[in-house]
Amino acid sequence: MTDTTRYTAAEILAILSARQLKDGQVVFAGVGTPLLAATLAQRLRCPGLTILFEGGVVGAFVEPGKLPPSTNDQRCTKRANMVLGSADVLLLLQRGYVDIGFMGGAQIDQFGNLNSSFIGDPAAPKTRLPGTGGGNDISSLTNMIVAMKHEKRRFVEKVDFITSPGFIRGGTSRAESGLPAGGMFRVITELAIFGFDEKTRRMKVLALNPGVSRENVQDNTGFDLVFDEQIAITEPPTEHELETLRSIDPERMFI
Amino acid sequence: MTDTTRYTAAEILAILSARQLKDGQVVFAGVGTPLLAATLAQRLRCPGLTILFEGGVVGAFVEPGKLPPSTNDQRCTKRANMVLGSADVLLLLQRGYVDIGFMGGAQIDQFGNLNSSFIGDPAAPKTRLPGTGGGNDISSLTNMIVAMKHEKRRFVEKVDFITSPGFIRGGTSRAESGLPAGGMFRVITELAIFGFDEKTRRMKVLALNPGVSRENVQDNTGFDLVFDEQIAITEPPTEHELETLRSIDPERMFI
Amino acid sequence: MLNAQVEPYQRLRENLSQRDRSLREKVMTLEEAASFVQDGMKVGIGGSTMSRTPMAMIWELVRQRRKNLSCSRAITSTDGDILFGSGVSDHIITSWFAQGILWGLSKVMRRHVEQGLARYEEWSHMAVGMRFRAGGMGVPFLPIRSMLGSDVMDQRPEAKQIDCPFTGEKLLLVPALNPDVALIHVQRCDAYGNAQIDGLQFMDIDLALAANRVILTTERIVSNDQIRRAPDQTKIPFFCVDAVVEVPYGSAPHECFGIYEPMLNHMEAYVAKVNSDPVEGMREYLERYFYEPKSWNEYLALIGMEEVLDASQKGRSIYND
Amino acid sequence: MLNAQVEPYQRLRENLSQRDRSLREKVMTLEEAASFVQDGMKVGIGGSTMSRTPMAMIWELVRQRRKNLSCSRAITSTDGDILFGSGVSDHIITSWFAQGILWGLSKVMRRHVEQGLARYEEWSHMAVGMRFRAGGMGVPFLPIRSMLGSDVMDQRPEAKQIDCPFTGEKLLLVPALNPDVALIHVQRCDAYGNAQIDGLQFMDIDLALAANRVILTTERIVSNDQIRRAPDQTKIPFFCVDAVVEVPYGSAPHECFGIYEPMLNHMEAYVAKVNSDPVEGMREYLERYFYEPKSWNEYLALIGMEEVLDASQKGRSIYND
Repeated sequence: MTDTTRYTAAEILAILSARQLKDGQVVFAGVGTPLLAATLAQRLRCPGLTILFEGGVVGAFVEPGKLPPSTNDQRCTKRANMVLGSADVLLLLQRGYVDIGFMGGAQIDQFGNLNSSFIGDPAAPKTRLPGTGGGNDISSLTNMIVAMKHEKRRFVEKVDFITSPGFIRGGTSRAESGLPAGGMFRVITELAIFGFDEKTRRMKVLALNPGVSRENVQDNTGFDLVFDEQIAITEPPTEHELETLRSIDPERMFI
Repeated sequence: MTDTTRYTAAEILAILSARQLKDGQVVFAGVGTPLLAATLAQRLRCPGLTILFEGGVVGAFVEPGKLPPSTNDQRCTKRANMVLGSADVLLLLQRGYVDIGFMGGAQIDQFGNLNSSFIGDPAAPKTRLPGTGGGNDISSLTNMIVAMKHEKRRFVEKVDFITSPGFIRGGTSRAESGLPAGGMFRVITELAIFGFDEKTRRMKVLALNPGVSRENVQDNTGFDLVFDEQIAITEPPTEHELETLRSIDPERMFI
Repeated sequence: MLNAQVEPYQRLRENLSQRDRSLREKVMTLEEAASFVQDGMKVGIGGSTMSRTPMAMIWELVRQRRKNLSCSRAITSTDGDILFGSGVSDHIITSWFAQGILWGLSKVMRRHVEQGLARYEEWSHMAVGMRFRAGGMGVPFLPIRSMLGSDVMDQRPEAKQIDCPFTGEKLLLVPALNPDVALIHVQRCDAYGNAQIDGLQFMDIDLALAANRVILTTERIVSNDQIRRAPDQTKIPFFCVDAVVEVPYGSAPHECFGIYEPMLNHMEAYVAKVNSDPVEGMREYLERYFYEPKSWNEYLALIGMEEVLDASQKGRSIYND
Repeated sequence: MLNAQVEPYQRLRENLSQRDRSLREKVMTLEEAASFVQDGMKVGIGGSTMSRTPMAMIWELVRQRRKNLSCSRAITSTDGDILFGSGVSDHIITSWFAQGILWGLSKVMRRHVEQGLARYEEWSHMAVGMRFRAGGMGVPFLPIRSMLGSDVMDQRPEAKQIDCPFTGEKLLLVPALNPDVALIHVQRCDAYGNAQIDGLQFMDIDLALAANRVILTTERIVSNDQIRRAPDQTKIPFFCVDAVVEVPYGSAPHECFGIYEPMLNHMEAYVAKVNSDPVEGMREYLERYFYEPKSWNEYLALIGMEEVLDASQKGRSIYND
């Protein structure tokens, strides 16, 4: 058994997400865990990682201890290569300059569709959520990594509302909807790492986090999971990863 | 008789054109006589005249003796209020921020259509002219003043090619073509000042230049002219106008 | 089926031709500038989230008790709460609406939308931008490749999905948005309204071009000579602008790039207050910070010297390198 | 009827995904950078008329005897003469084509077009801009309200007139233009290609985003630290750029804003030579100024120290206020 008391759920989420990024990539990151994970990756292994924020920032190096409270704050521009209009940075996604979109999620379904707009009927919602922001644009136009908490009510068979499209109804339905590029690539939770089947586009477990069983994951998921033929066990966060992460967010804004 | 030896054709053209502008107007000017005339108006009567150039300039004060050789040279930006992209300054016309477009012309017809593209058949032209530049955009999107030399071969019944639309085939044909805004307002030559009939949209003489007869104008025009009921006689250029004009273009680049 | 929301070109041109676009001074007070905003108008709001929000102008509109404004903004933060909570607006067009990602859901927004008191009309962030851009370009729509296949699109019959006449691909045409008035806060401009914006510009340039009137609030008014010395730094040309109001800290408690960061203690106290009771909390907040102060400076004094100075120190630090 | 000229979105994305967009140094020589331009390619040319023309890169392509390039530019000056006269290009998409308004018609352009040796494809100035902009936005077209009713439109079946689905108005949809390579000259950039442009920017930002490769020539290469100190001054981001070449006076004899004005004595001598005999005059000009010099600096020496210094003095004077 791994000692999972060394880190919090938010910490392993950030660290495993950071591991998904590669040096030299152009990554469009949301605030919170994505920003934190992208910054962590930049400090640890990927000095040439280019981070874009939807406020209008290309190639930022956010300062440890000075994390921005949103992607539209001046802190996002620290040592950036370029600052431009917010519609213009989103158009870079549409043109195809971005390798990875990296977001958090409130509710996700088996095809990787995300809901951040409505719980219940949109016409008379039980809860009106904040909405898409750039989420719809990012997930429509590039390959996605989503980092989110693993709860049964968040992992549902069908989201109440598709705010940010994954593979829509699976199969080729995404391309047929007018979205030929991009799609859901990875979902990272504190329990496991998920990919999507090439054909059916259903979510499948690629790797279990240290100390987590298949049953743990299935019990916390609102639909039947597919498990990859060879399930990997993820390496636990190293001391170096944890220390670096905590130095980036010493006030524990997001961890 | 007025002593017309005091000034050249180019000089009276610039001076009469300048008189058409009003203080506070936003004027999109081409290089050559229009730039010269707009600058002259600014110095004489219209300190609040805002001159736009298609290179991407808003509100320039071109320096006397430093006239730009094109609307895309840095001299156009002298003491400007704003420098922006060249497509963006043209979009200001489309949005409607511009009062007057002010251009030169190579060939014009009775409906104020301008040709600067082809002499002869476009498929096998006798002469390939330089083309529209922003001329088509300006004349499509705002009210036009055109300053040009008065020659029979330049004032034709029907231009070989409509580069910059005036009233197309007259009547309501301009609006029906998809151009509901703007249209030809004045044509200034060294012989006369022309407007356009409200209904037929045919060119008509509003005023004769000093020392010029109706016959002079008709003889130099390739179609039957309409004369306004009350033809005015234009005041000759004053010494002050001539001196100021010559001080703006001391090297006689355009006069 | 034609769409009544998009201004026909002739009306757009007619409205613009009636504006005085001449080079003239237009410095005035918040009170005077507010006269450009009438009940029921479409109002575009500059900045995004907690950045360069035209808060002083919103503050003035609340004090003057405007009603039924239809507001639009890239991303909406506590400014949206205030607009709904004060009754100034009952319709907000935006892409994201909460107080800030640090604080979860806005109880004020939830109450108004879930109880049907007001509408939150959701578009993707890029779609909002392209709607302003179309408006600023003088065209009725722009094509985009997002929103397709999502329920966000299904909720927006105002947009039209087409098959591209060039490639046969599916595209979404988003309609131009031309607000009656835009409220924009900038770091500096001259008395004519030539504005410079430092750092993040968001959608403010498109918004300024799209709107039929623009009220600029500015941290300071500089000379026209200073503007003319670096004309490639002008982001909004004077002829788009109808009012210039000098209001130092005009975005407080939000941020203004390079001058102050958000005043987070005030924000946190605000959020705690209104989210614990979106009716009474909001009433008390508006009373204390919006209706009671005699002036904007008195409002700043209520936020507090220490917080304003701390935010300023952090704001300037972006240039400390 | 679909239009083969517009890149299908999947091909556009596929081409872009194959480019190395990572943060890496890409400084090279003119000779090396020229390898990105292959015979028959679509080449976008930055600047406009006599301003910020990427002349050094054109000079190199002439020396390497490229063929059948399809070139596009906002407004075309003597660069167009050279491209036609050298045989490098047989097709130019632009809005205006002569040597300059001071000199009347270009005999070189006339000879090539009137004798059917090359094509001059005419669009309105704004249309050229919107074609690059559509390309840079990743959409197949943009709508405009000019060209309608004119013979310029009639000559361009590549564009499509439609009735607006929102307003019923007539509009022209101009197709996206995505050059294979763009040649752009700037005042300064870093080794990664983050570029700053002073003064007139023309259509260079849209062009850089639209093209599938960008070759930047620059008056000087500055540090990435300097770029990062004022990121809102970056006009072209590094990941659009594939080659960075430092070439002082890289637009000569044309102008580079704030650094040098056009070298008008050289221009006038050029115009007199080629317009008196567009075949033999052009042959002699190319031989002397393009083929014979061993380097770009030797070409500048032929233009002459006095003229280069005079142009520099005038160029800098824009900042003398």
